[in-house]
Amino acid sequence: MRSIGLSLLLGAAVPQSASADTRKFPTPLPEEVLPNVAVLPGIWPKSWVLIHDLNFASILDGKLALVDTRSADRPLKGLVRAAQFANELVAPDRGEIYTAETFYGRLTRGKRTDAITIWDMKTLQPKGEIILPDGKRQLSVTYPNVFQFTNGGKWALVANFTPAQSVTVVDLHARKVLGEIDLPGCTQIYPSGERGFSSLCADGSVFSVTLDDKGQAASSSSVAKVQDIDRQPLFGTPAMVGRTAWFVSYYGMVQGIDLSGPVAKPLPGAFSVDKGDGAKADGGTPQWRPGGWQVIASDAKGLLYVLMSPNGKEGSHKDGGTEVWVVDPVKKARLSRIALKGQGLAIAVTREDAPQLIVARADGVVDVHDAATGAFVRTLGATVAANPIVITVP
Amino acid sequence: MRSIGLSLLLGAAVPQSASADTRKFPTPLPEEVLPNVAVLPGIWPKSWVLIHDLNFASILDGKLALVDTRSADRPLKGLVRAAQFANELVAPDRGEIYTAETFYGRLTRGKRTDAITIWDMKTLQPKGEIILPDGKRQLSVTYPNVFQFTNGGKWALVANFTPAQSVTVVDLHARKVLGEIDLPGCTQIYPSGERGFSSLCADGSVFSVTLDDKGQAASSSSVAKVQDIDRQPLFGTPAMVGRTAWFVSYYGMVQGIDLSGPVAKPLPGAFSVDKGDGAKADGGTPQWRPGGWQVIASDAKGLLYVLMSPNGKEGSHKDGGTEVWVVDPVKKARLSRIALKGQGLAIAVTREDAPQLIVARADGVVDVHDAATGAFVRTLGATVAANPIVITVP
Amino acid sequence: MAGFDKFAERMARGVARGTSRRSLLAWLGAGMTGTALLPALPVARASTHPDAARPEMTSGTPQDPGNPASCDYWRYCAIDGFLCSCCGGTVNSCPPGTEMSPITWIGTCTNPADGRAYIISYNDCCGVSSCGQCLCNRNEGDRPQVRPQSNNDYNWCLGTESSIYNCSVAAIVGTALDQPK
Amino acid sequence: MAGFDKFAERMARGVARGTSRRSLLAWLGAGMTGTALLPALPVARASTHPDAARPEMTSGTPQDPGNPASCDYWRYCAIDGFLCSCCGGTVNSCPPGTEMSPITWIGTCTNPADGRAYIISYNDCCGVSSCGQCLCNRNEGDRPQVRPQSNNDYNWCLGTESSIYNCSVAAIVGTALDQPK
Repeated sequence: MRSIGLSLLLGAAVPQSASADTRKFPTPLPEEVLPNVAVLPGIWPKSWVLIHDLNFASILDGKLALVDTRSADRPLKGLVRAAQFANELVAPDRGEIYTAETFYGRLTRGKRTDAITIWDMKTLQPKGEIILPDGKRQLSVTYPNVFQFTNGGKWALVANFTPAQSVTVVDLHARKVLGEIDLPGCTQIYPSGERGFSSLCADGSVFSVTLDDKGQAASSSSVAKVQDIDRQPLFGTPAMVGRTAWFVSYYGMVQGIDLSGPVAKPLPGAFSVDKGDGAKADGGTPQWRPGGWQVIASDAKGLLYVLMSPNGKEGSHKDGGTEVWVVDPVKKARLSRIALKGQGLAIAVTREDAPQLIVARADGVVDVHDAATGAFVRTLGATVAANPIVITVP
Repeated sequence: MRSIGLSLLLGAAVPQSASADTRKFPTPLPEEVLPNVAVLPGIWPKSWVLIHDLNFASILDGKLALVDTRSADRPLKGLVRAAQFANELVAPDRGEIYTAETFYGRLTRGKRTDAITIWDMKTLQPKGEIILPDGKRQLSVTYPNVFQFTNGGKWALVANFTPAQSVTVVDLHARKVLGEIDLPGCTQIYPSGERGFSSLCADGSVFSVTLDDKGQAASSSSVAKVQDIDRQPLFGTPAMVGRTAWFVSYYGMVQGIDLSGPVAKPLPGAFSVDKGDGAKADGGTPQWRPGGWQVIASDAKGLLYVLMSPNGKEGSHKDGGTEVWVVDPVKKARLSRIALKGQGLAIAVTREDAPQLIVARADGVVDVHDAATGAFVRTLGATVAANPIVITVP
Repeated sequence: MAGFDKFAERMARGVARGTSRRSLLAWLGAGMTGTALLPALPVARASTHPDAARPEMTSGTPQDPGNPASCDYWRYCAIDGFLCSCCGGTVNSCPPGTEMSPITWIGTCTNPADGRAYIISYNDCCGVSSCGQCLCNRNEGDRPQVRPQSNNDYNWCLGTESSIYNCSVAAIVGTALDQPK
Repeated sequence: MAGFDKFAERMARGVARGTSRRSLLAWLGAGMTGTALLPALPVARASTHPDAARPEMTSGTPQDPGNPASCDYWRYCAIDGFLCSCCGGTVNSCPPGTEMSPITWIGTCTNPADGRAYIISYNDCCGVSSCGQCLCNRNEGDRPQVRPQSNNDYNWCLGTESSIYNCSVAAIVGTALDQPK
């Protein structure tokens, strides 16, 4: 332990030692080792999630907050850059996070660069990047299904919007762009089959593409009338149960689409989240409807969680919800209702042995409920993100 | 006026026309011309100021807010980029704003570029840039005196800190860097003489440099014991009255430095802002001391305005103040005390015929007082900047 | 791929083609309009400063009632973003320093004074970072991204020199018929 | 310019030369320490989310009392910035993804448990944008920028790959004598 002549160094008044306290603690606290940067476990605990901070006040400086949902005192484990309407993917098997981002040479102007940045899950340091050509990446409020894996996670698909619509195919292993698939009139990317994807189209159809081993379109196929966009529009972000995407409509109808094969197959028997009891999801009083940004989630057992608001009306679908309704899509029945502590915007369920329902609220607070009982467990406060909008369970 | 078949376009329910109201207003509101971008007057009114928003939550996205201090309903006239601990200068005679900024190729990482950006005062569009070499620009919480004019405004001086200290000399007309002056142990830039500058040094001296017509140091000179940094440290940002820089100390002593000649000349007769009445600036109860970030301002008549806090103690000098004391530096007397509506961090006085005292508060609110009477005139609310920290009167 | 071309053709035919002389409506006619804006009224609450109260502004025209600095103003029925009226622009002009997006998302809002349904163009102002004032989100007529012309979640700073989003205007570009022509 | 060199020499001689094996203190000995941090407690209030309350953390050591997530914690007597304890780091470690600045501003704070004055190194964590949590500014012993080693307004993300500031730690690097040696 070194002592330093302080007044020469700092020119500040040096406090007097309190000798009584010094006797109580005869040895000073030890010097601490510098530099010192925290490292994360190689495999993240299952209570950890990534929360996307859109950061409205500076959209160009979006972030991913890595959050331990079981830690009320130290929930924030670190930040990953997610610049300018970014999107993210996580590959725990490779220990990598991928962000699709947009940059300008002079912050707001100058040369535009779109790129996928590869981050190490243990250090949160960048490992490399893949430049995306032509500055056409789709920029919008965070939709998970504009940046998706395919080909067993070896490739990524990036949605483009100029406003012409297309999908860029990227080989994450070789770190290069393979090609681009035009997709006029269709939007969002739902990986389908072994190597391909499906998209929802403006005429209500679903369109499926298979890719060859060079990333070019090998075949395509369309199934008509999957949704009625005027009367029963589906939120664009589904909850996945295996290879089935469960979508919910603005009015609470649940529609499954089987994505296991090369052609997306809508499942028969759409049903309402109010099925099985008297509370109406649409047309009743109060007018319960899904509301928020990420309004549907699944758990490991295949149950669905839908964020619901009693203030349903035209245009209410992004206003957030005050309850989560738990639905069994096999029985087509609602199992329970979970009252939230605030106005939720995004929900997700962890894959822990005792799964937790994570709720990102409009006021920036993140709350945690027991997914099985619905009981409120803890709040993380507004301590991880300015504008939490999407929750990713790795 | 064109009418559009709406349901086909938007698929939304079209509201019914209320025919009674239509009779009251037989003609629809006219179509509006697009695109349409507001343009500013060629010469800004004297009520307009630039307020630097450090933007703590995303420091890399700092901004200048152009603010009409006489408009309570539309105070914000536009924003100018001021990226990453930027600094700014305004040249109304040339109709230009200059920002000294720092960028990274990938927002937070990659290639660093330091540059002066030239903005048009009428359009707030960039007109050009001058690259600053070697990525050494001093980054700190906004100090106006790290980016200053010299040579009649034809050149700019940029402080560097790596932590080695130096000053880069830039020809704004020719848009090129002329040279770099090493400045070990000295900091801040106070333009002095016709073509030169002075700096304050860590031994309490002031050091003056004259530049030749190529921007190289021609001569230098030092005056010792200008300040006692231990016992009576001066805030680094002075108020200018002509070519005299008026500094105030942590304890309320006012020290003038004449910068009109090639060598900075400390003026004799430092005096306390409490001079002339019983209220003590230091040592009294309450303990009034200057507090805030930009704590001293001047008006066109040469009076000084000092932001004061009654909660003075070691370390209180950035906590903000609740009064402004008006001081005549010629008479060395305090003329009046102005009570603020909140905790001020930065003050400035406009050069209007009826000058206004502008107060940027710690809570982001900007208040306006009549400078002559001290009377509160209006608040602009927290409507122009997240973290207003420096006010520039062009 | 021929299949894709055919699909695009089918799409184009399925959507009404506009007759406007303006590129923004011509583009809308082709069924490709989107928007640049941001989400969610509730988020706006979290992002707006508690001391951001400001005096009311008006258009000065009885036929255009309400406060263009308030999210409740009639033209904002489908807006999503910072209101340019609070950012150095007006209800239909961008702040200095920005560039107005040439293409845009279109909403339809009822004017409470004359009872007419107006077509409102929500153009984004681009090239300057987030204005940060008066964040507002309303979603009357908003549909998922699958229908770009009816979705306000796209960043519509397209066709501009920079895609950086600053604020949004709400300009009158026509009146709506109750029934398609 | 010869005059400048002489001046630097005079400066160096006027300041105590440290004997630490650590570059940060060696550099301090040369009279050139600065800091990376941010200003003003009151600004912190404006920037901190009203719902950001969090449970108390402790060091677990009676000799190191207080809450490292609170601005009142004893080691923070001269800090200026986001507290790394709230950002994924700890009181003396940076969050993952950042790089710790090798040189730093040094303060001296009294530990209320043992009454000793400790030398605290306020290292910045760099390369990730503003953490945004627990902004804290205290200025005991802070002097103007003219004395870099005593001023906490510099961005001390120097000597790091990126100068982008994320948060600040407060590490014990020694105890202070009451009088110079």
